[in-house]
This record gives sequence, C-alpha cells and structure tokens, in this order.
Amino acid sequence: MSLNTEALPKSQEVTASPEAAPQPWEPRIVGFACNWCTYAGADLAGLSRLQYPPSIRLIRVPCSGRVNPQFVIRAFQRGADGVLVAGCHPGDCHYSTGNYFTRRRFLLMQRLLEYMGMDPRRFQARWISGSEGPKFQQTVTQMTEDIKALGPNRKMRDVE
Amino acid sequence: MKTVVKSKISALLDEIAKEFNLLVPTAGDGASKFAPYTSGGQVSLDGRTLLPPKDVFFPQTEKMYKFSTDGMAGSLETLLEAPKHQMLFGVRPCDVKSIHELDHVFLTKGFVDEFYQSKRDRTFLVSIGCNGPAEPTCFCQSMGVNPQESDAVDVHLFDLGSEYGAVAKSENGEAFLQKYASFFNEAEVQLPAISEFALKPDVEGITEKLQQMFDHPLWEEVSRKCLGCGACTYLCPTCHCFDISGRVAGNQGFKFRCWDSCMFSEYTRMAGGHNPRPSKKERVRNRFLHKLQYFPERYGDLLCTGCGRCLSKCPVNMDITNIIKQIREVELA
Amino acid sequence: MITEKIRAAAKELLEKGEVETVIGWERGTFWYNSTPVFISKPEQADRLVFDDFCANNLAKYLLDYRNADGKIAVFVKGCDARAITRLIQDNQVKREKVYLIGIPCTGMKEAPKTVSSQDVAGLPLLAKCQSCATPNPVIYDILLGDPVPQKEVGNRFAGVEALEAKGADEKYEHWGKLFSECIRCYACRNVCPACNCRECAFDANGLNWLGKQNNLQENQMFNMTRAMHVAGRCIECGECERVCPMGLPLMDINRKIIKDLNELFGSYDAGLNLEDRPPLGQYKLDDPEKFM
Amino acid sequence: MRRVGVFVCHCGSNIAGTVDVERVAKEACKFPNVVFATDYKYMCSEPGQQVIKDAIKEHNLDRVVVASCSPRMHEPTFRRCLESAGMNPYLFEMANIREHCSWVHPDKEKGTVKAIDLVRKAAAKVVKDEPLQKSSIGITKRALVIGGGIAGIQVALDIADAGFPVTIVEKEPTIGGRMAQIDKTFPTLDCSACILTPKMVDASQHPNIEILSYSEVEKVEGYVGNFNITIRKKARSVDMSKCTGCGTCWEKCPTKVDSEFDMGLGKRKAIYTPFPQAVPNKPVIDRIHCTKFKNGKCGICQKFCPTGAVDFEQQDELITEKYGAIVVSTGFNQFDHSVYGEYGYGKYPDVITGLHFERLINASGPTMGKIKRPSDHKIPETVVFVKCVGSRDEAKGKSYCSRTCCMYTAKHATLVHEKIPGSKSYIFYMDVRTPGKGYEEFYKRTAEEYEAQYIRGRVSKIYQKGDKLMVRGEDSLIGRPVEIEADMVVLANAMVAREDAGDLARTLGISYDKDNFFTEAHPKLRPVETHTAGVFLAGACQGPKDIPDSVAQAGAAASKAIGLLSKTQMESDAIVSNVDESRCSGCMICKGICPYKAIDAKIITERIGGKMAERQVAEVNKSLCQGCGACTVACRAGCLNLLGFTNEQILAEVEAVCL
Repeated sequence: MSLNTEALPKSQEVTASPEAAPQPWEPRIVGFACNWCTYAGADLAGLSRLQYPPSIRLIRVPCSGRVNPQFVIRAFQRGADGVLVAGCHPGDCHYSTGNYFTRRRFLLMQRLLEYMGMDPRRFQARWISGSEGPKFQQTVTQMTEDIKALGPNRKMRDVE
Repeated sequence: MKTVVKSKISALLDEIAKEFNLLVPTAGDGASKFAPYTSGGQVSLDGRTLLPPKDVFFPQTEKMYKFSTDGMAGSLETLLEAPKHQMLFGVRPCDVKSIHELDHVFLTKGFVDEFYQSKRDRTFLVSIGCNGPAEPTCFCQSMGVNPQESDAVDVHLFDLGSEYGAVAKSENGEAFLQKYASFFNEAEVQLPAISEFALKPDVEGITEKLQQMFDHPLWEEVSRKCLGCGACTYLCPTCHCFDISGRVAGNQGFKFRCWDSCMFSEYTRMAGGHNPRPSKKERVRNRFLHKLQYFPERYGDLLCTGCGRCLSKCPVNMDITNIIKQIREVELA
Repeated sequence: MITEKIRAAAKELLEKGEVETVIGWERGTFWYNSTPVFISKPEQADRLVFDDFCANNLAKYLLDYRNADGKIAVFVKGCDARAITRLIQDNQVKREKVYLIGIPCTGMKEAPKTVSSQDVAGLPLLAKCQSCATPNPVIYDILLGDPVPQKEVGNRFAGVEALEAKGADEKYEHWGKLFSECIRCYACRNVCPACNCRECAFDANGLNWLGKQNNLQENQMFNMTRAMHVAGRCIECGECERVCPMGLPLMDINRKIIKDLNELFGSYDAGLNLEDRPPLGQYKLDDPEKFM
Repeated sequence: MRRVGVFVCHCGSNIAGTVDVERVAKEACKFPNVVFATDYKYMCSEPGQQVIKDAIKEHNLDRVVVASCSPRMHEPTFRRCLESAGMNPYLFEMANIREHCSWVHPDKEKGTVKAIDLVRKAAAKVVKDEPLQKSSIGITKRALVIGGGIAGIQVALDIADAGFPVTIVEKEPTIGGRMAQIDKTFPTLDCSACILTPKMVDASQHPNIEILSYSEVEKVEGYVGNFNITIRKKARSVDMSKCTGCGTCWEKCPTKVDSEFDMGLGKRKAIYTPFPQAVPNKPVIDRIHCTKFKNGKCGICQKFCPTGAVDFEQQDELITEKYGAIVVSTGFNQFDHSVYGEYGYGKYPDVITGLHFERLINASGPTMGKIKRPSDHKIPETVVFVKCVGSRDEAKGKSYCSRTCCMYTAKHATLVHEKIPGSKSYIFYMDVRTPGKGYEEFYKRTAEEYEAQYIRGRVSKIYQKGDKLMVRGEDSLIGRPVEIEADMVVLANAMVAREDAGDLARTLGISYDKDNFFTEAHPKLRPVETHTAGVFLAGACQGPKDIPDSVAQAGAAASKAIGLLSKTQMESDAIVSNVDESRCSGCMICKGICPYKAIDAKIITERIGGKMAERQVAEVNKSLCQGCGACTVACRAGCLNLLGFTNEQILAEVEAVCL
C-alpha cells in the first residue's frame, strides 16, 4: 500500500493588501467556546478591549458538552495548529451537568492525542466563565506563544 | 533455456533498478507487499505476498481529477501522472492471472480506464513460478492456473531450486534477456514435479449449476457466520469494485477513486435508504455468484485464481473451496 | 472431553425445543481452523467441537437474532461472556432470550506455520489469551466443566507504558507507520462486541465523519475515533487484534484507554457486572481536572 | 446550491476602525454559495435591517450571514428581521467581528484577515442550516418568589394584582427581610417599619398570595413555564392553623438566646417571632437552644398555649408544586469585617456595624431607640463612622462599591445629631457618592446643618484607651494624620451576597459572578432576567442596591413574570436534539446524559425482512430539551443531532476555519 498523502493545495492565500509586510507565521487555533460562559467571556474581553493575538477562531456551541472529540481530530486534520475547548467552570454550567461530561471526555482525549504523538500543548481545555475576560485573553496569548514555539503542526493532517 | 543463479539475482535487480522503477515483493515489518526496490532491502522471492499486486495498477486510493471554482467559472484537471517505466518483479502465476482478469474489466468491452491503462502499459512483468502450494491455503491448480508457468507476462522465471530458468514471453521480454544476457547462461533444464495441493476444489460446470441456485437455502446457511468486513475483498487480487468520492475545501477540491467492498452493508444502499442487498445472505451470495457465475458468463474466466489469501485471513475462516464443494453436493430438483 | 459435553448439551436443548438455534464452533478448513456454526436440528449437534482454536467471540452473532421468536443458545468462553454482559447493558440482547452455556477456558493457540505438524502442545497461546484476566465466564445458565484457576497475568499495560515513555515524534512515527498499513477493511469493527451500533457513524455517508480515502490521516481518524467510541465498553477480548489482516497491535490503543479510564475515574472493567455503566456515560463531581 | 447574502457591519467605527469592511465584503463574494455581499454603517438599525430585507427580495436569498457584533446581543434582532422578510429565522448565522475581532486586534491587516475567516466560517455553517420551527408548550399560570424581603413582597404584590397566584418562600420565620431591621430610610427619613409593614400585611391578606415562611427551596426541575419545585417547609414546632399569635408562649419561655434579628445586641426566647410586626405573626421554636429538644425537659410553652398549637413532633414537610415563573429576591448579607484586625474586631464591643446601629436607633430595638454603647450602655458623645469597610478594597474585601453606605452613614450621622444633643460625629470617607433623587441635598444637610465632620482618608487603626476608642487615620486633604477619641465607632460594611447564594444558583441552574451575586442576562438590556428562561432577579441578590432600586427592580421582574404568565402557549426554542430513528440502536446511553430528563425510550414497530418487529429507540421530548447537545456526543452512531448546531454544521465551520 503506497502511503499516498495526497496534497490538497492551500486555497490561494487571501489577497494580502500590497503594503502589508511579509506576515510572520501566525498559528491557527480553533476554539470551541460554550455560548453561556466562554463565548460571553470572550465578548467581555472585547467589551474591555483586552488585546490578544488574532490566532484563535472561536466556534460557538451551546455547551462545552456539545464538543465532540471527533471535531478536535477533524480540526487537526484540516490544518489547525492548536485546538482549545473552553466552557463554564464545573458547577456553573447553564445546563448544570454539561461540563462534567466535557471534563471526562477531554481528559481522556488529551491523553489519547498525546499517546498518538501529538504535542500536548497543541490541545488545551479551560474553564473560562462569562466574567473572566482577562482569563480568556491570557489563555489565548499563552496558547499562541506555546504554539509559536512549536511551529506549524505537521501531524495528523494533509501533509503539504 | 537461459538460467540465472539465485545468488546473482540481487545484482541483477540493482542493474534493473537503474532503468526501471522496480517493484519487488518485500516482507519487511508488517504485511508482505510489492514495494519499490531498495538495494539491500528485504526482497522475499519465496511464497506469495499477502497484499496482491493489484494495488500497483488499481491503487486503494487514487486521485482522479482536481477542480477549482472562481465564482461561476471553474477549472478541471485530470491527474494522470504516467509513472516512469516500471517493472513488477516476482509476480506469482495466480497473481498474473488476476492481473489478466483485471485487464478484462478495465481494458475491454468498449471501455478503457485510462488511469488503469496508463499504469498497466508502462509495466514490465517478470513472473516466478511455484513448484507447489506456496501457502497451505493455495489452490490455484484447481482454478486452471499452471503454478509453474504463466504466459501473459514479459519474462517468466522457472524456479529450478538453486537457479531460475528464464523464458521470454514477449518481444520486450526478448529485448530484456538480450540486454541483461551477461547475467544468464545457457543450460539444459529439467522442470521439477509439482507437489501435491491440500485443497483441490472441483469447479467443473459450477457456473451452469449456480445459474439455478439463486434462491437456494444454502446461501442462508453459508452466510450466517460472515462478519461483513472487507478483508476478503481487499486482499483478493481479482476484486475490483471501487467507489468515487471527493473532497471540497473552500473553492477547490479533488475527486478520488477508492476500493469498495460488496460485503459492506452500505455498498448497495440507494438514495432514500433502500438497499437491494439488505442482509449478509444477499451480500455473501453476491460475492460468490460474481466470482463463480457472473464474471465467467461475461469474460469466460472464473474470478478466482486460487491464491487463498481470503481463506488465510478471513476472521471466521470462510472457505471458498468448501463452498464450491457444498455447491457441488447440492442436488437440484 | 468438553466436546462430548457440548454436543450432549446442544442435542438436549434442541430436542426439548428449548432453543431455536445453537451457536458454537465446528472444524474449519484445516485442523487448526475452528469456525462458527449455527445448528438448528439435534442431529447437527455432532458437528460441534471445542478445541484449542475456538478463538471466535460468538456473542456478536446474537445481534442477527434480535427478531428471532425463540431463545438462542450460545457457547461462551470467559471473554465472550463479558461481551454478552455488555450487549445486554447496551440493550442489544435481552437476557431472557439467550441461553448461555459457559465454558471455562484455558486459552486458545496460534495457528502453526505448516499444515503437516499435528503437534498442538508446542503451539504458543494467542496474544489475547496470554493476558486473559477472566478465564471463567461471569454470566451463564449452565457451566460445562469446573472453573479454571486464574493464572497470574502480570502487568497487562506493560506495552502501553513502554509506548507512553517515548517522545512525541517517536510515538507519532510509531503509530504513523502502523496506521499507514491499515487497509480499512473494518474487520476490527465488525468483530467487536462493543461496536454494536445499528449503523456505524462512518457508514452514514451523509455525516462524512470519515473520508473514504485510505490514507494516513483518515486511518488515524478511524482508529482514534473507534478508540473513543469503545472507551469504557472494550472487554479486552483481543479479537480486533487477532482478526486484523495487517497484524496491527490494536490492543495497545484499547489498553491505553482502559489504563487512562482506571487512572482518571476509578478502576472499572467493562462487562464484569450488569449494573455498572460506562465511565463516559456518567460523572462524579470530584473528577480530576488536571489540565483544565 | 444555496443563495447566501453576507452583510458586513461598520458599527460606526467600532468595526470599521480596525477591520477593512469593504475588503471583507469583497472577499465574501468569492466564498462558495455566496451570491451577494455588502457592508453598511449600522446593520442592526432600522435602515440596516431594511438593507437585508431588500437584498433578500432582490437577490432571492435563502440564507443570510451578518458580520457584526456578538450573536448573544443581536441574534434575536436579526432573526426577527428575517422573519419579517418572510424567511425562516434559523437560516441565519452571525460572524462576531467586533467583540472577537475589531475590538481586540489593533493590527488592521491581521484583523481583516481574521474577519474574513470568521465570515467564511459563518457562510460555511449557514449553507448547512435547515429551517426550524418552534414548538409550543403550556404554561402553569403561577409564580414563585424566593425571598420575602421588600423586593420579594413587591414582586408578589404586583404579580398577584395582575391576577396570578404567587407563593413567597422565605427562609426566616417571617417576611420583611433586611428592611425590617432598619430604623429610618434615606433620604426622606420616614420610618422603615411604617412603609414596610403595610406591604407585609397586604401580602399576607392578598387572596392570590400564599406565604410559606420558615421554608426553603429544595429542588427545581423542569423548565420555563413548567417548573416542578420541591419546597421544604421546615418544622416550626407550632401548628399555624391553631396559633393566634397571642404571645403567651414566648413570655413564659425561660430560655434566652441572642436575637439574630437584633444582631446579637438583644435577646429573644427559644420560642420567638423575630420582631413584633412579624407576618405571619406565628412563633417558631429554635430547636438548637430549646431545652425541650436539648434534654427533653421543659415544654412550658406547650402547657401555657391556650389553643394547644405547640407540637414538638412536627417534622419538616416536603411539598412539590408546579410553577410557571420564578423570581429570586434573596437579598444580601453584611460583609464580615473580621479580616480587618486593625479595627479591633471581636476585641472592642463598641466597634459596631451599620446594622447594629440600625437596631440601636430602632424604637422596637433592644435599646428602645436610645443609642447606647453595647459595652456600658452609656450614651456616646463622639461617634466615628468609617466608610468603605470591605468595599472598593480588592486586597481584603470586595472590589465593588456597595452604593448604599454613603447614604446610610449620612443618615446615621443625622440621627446621632438628632438623638444625642451636643454629640459630635466624624465620618472617614474616600468619596461620597450620592446618586439618587434628593441624595445630594440630604448629604449637604448632614455635613452642613448637622455639622457632621467629613474627613477624607482611611482609618489605619482603632485601639482602646481607657473607655475611649482611639481612631487613628489620615486626613488626605490636609495631608496630616488624625487621631480622634471616640465613644463608639460604626463601620459601614459592604453589601455581599448571601453565603448560600452559590448553592441556590446551582439548584436553579442560573449563573453567578465571582462575588456570588446572581448574573443578570445583560447588565444594560436585560437587568432583571437570567440566562435561564423563566427565572428573574430582583433586589440586592443581583448586586448591591438600595431600597428604591430594589423596589424598581421588583416591579420590573414582576412585569417580566406577568408577561410570561399571561401567554396561553409558550414557544419552546427550536434548538433541540433530534433522533434519527432509522439508525438509533436503542442503547439509551443518551438518557443518562440528559440533565433535563428530556430523552426517553419508546417502542416502534417496523417491517424487517417481511415481518413486523418491535424495536426500542430513543425519543427527545422537544419541550424539555434545552438544546445543550451533551447527548449528541455520547451517541456513537451520530443519530442524535442538535438542530441549529448539527454535526455537519460544526464540521463545516471547522473546515472553513482551517482553510
């Protein structure tokens, strides 16, 4: 069986406007944010104008319990350099028990990813409540630095 | 007949590798399969490979077309990379027959598959005969295959114990033997006797009998133990069913062909959920009827060359020779 | 000796009409192949056999008899019995519709390299039987033969721990090479009693969880997702590893999950008793959250 | 092929300032299925929404993406806009390019690239959106008010006046709450009891109001319009039906205990009502201190009770009732200033808090309204007030300002001046905040007419010298340390949440902030609602506030509850889980996951292989399901999908974001 890692050519880079300097590599982090806490926390970070690197793209889900470990694998497959799953602190879940399951699923998932050779820093899970704008900012900044140190992710994805 | 000493084979292969993209049976870690030759790599020229050579011409996953859209405009490109001149070295007669049968499917009856053809035409075949069953599960002799010799190749090597007897079977074969004449010397040879096969199914008239056995209860019995996995079809050198799917990312993507198995439950599921082969009975029956009735009706050959791979790796030991025996024992009213 | 008991038991059940079908093993192509067989008439009972090669886990065949009218009898070794418990917990099999004939098992043997030699004793145990923790069935209606002593298994997570100790790239290289060998024939999924969905998520084309290509990335997705799906359900019967045509060490993945589940949420062995539920189907307030 | 319209908002300069909105719109045209893209200054405004409606008609759009602010803010707005344009409101997605992009990424180039990614993500999801319908459910036309303070009473009265039955659940033996402890109320100085007790009586006599005092909420199940609430009626040891409130029992009771109502300054009996005007005016036996319960002796109250109402065998009673709406008005606690060792907590009895002072000046208080020092009952000459004790102090206390201390300290200084002629009061303050109507004038009168000495600075230490309390501080206006000999010190403690607020929040399934105050749905736009539909907030439990604000909030919360209860049918959200029965194997792992017990098994019959067979599958009760989606992940085969956040939609988003 020839290991054919078909190369899906990158979609043509978004037409950077001429005067932009050659962009240093910006890690691409996919974030799953629970609508009631973390997404609100991110909104609060915005309301309070807390700057953080533009490397994260948040996907809103009703509850962190909605995030399927397979979404995380799919994100890495399609080229994410890091994945963050964030939700309410245990006990604060708007649906009362959603994040208890998140905790179990992603504790197991993180170890499986590590076991498969993925650097643990690329996959993070955090509890960020609606009033913790600064914590959201700090989490994204920290994660971006970690992943910048690691460089682009070459594992589990369409190899260029 | 020209002969070459087995010990000089790796030197010969080094020589060939310079000109051809050489594929040889390797048995490194993991399953034995045909892989590009690396001088000093583990070349295993005794016994057949677990993974058949069909993958060389009909890869398990093969990108066919690449497309991109720009608003309403779009572009389409066929991904036909003609491989460098390649040589398949060390194919066994059962696999040679299977390649011959794949040719029926992909190259005849008014349709030529360009992806298959582009690889098949550029491949120089060198086969090696067996002097008996390579594995306990082999039964090629009963399926009309001469284990010692195959004809539909460029060069055939007879296994003479310490050396191989080389016979050209095509002009390219002649040219090849001339080119590498230095490796060969002329000698009178005596073909060894073919040793006894453990499995000897009698396929005489089986196609005609199967034509009246579509609703026979035998299929219910036989199919109960099948798990519906695809191991037999993916290891079978002659199975050639495939599915075409694609992947779109933003405004571009590609179409690819990949193996599919008639044993999978969703293989014949239609839009809307109807499935003409809903249970294992239909699927197992279809697999054996295709091999022993439909294919011979259409192309004249049984779609089974007796390599025994399915028998050796089936999780529940589904045995085609036993099924042929049971079909033979059935009395039709 | 066991074979006579098996045949007698099957014949008796069928003659009394207590069961509609008996699922057991019979002799296969060669003397070292035993293959599942489905008997519905008393006289067919003589085909039954129990030898050192009855490795198949017959529990999953019960899924094909969900709509059968009568009861089904099935022979269960230690590992197979745990599969029955799991199938009952997943509501796929009703206990009252199944007649379980338990067989204490001393472990099944590897197939020999050549047909000729009939020497069974010299053959090594199958990998899955070397680390077998439950030789005696945990659930049965009748037990043929008295229980077998539990042999010392040692640390069944040794392989996992060895792998865990490696560096990230080394692990990726290890699993990358193995998964690129996978031909996606799904034998591991179709033999696994934990994979008892009506239709697998990967087969539903609409959902496209999994691309149909056979490349490293899709194979990783398949194997990792299957590991997460059978988490808490895997009974370590080792069938997936045995049937894999490419010989991939699949139990290294399942055992990793089991090791983590035990460490994180308290020791739990799937299929041992009917009451407990898979760990991912429940939670405790004081679950660990090391990296949250 | 979908026809998607993308509308990029400038939000004035909030977005356009750091995101090149024209370029985002131009790039959006290139996305698959996008047939129209434009940008506009204010998409949420009337003309903005008109742009959408016109574009839907003109370009025959069947999907809409708006790139603007957070969907938590304007998703309902734009959904209504789509509805009015005749489109299903769920064929719509938002890209948050303000809070998550323009406001947090100053670099215009990177911000624009991210905005384009976010719009591509939204467009990828909207293509997979399906039209959804809301299902309607019945409503129990009955409200529950948790907490019987002034806010709770006001809510109950308003709802009852609107014709709906209300139940007040009050933890204490009587309603009245904090306000009952207060003497006068600022700025009008009218007596707190005079304005509170009539309302308490109204509440007790209102035909639609049922008061469950000495009771707590045990368990809350169900959802908006259909709450099943279990209430624990704690055993009073007094039969309410027989008791007339004559008071013989608490006169005869030999055991004296510190009265919590009087902040420990006065005593009460083991069988007691917290204060004379208690409603219901029926006593409660404090089983911890009552000798009958301690060692089985006594029982005098039972002997002397004319109606035989005392019943020692009474047990807690659990009742479960259905309610449509819940209003939480559980009030506040006073900050425990033990952390301020420098103020001599526990060592000096004459260092008291604001509430202690309220009990001292209260006519029905332990000192009959005379301000006496707790240590020697002498009338203090010099009183020092210390403000911001625990407030605006992240190190030891709370970060926020408690809003009411400036006003009640001014009131206290006024009362000291009125009640003790010739007395002098000093007030240490950081700032004086007088935000209400008539507040500034009240403060001016205190400072000028009543010569209350305001010293700007914090108190560093209080220590005993003889029978005087030396208060050392600093007057930052003249930059000199100051030391005052005081007879009594009153600390203006911060308002903090009740200690069991967190537990109640978890019981109700509402969220609370870092200070355990309940979190309102939106600080400006939805101050009395919570994120849990059907649960509303009123009063100090949502944050420090004074009586006028609490009553105003009470009216607002009541109107929200009335708005809910007045509907005959209530639409339940369309974002609910959905089972694909053809693929469900009936393993029911999802049933154990669902916190709302919304999933149950059902038997379906279908033709399999020519004969009819029964099979168990899962079924989602659309009205119970709140759309969290935890069940969808537990379902291995993926037959459970959350409408609005389906697996396909989220996968499409992941793929779009990773391009």
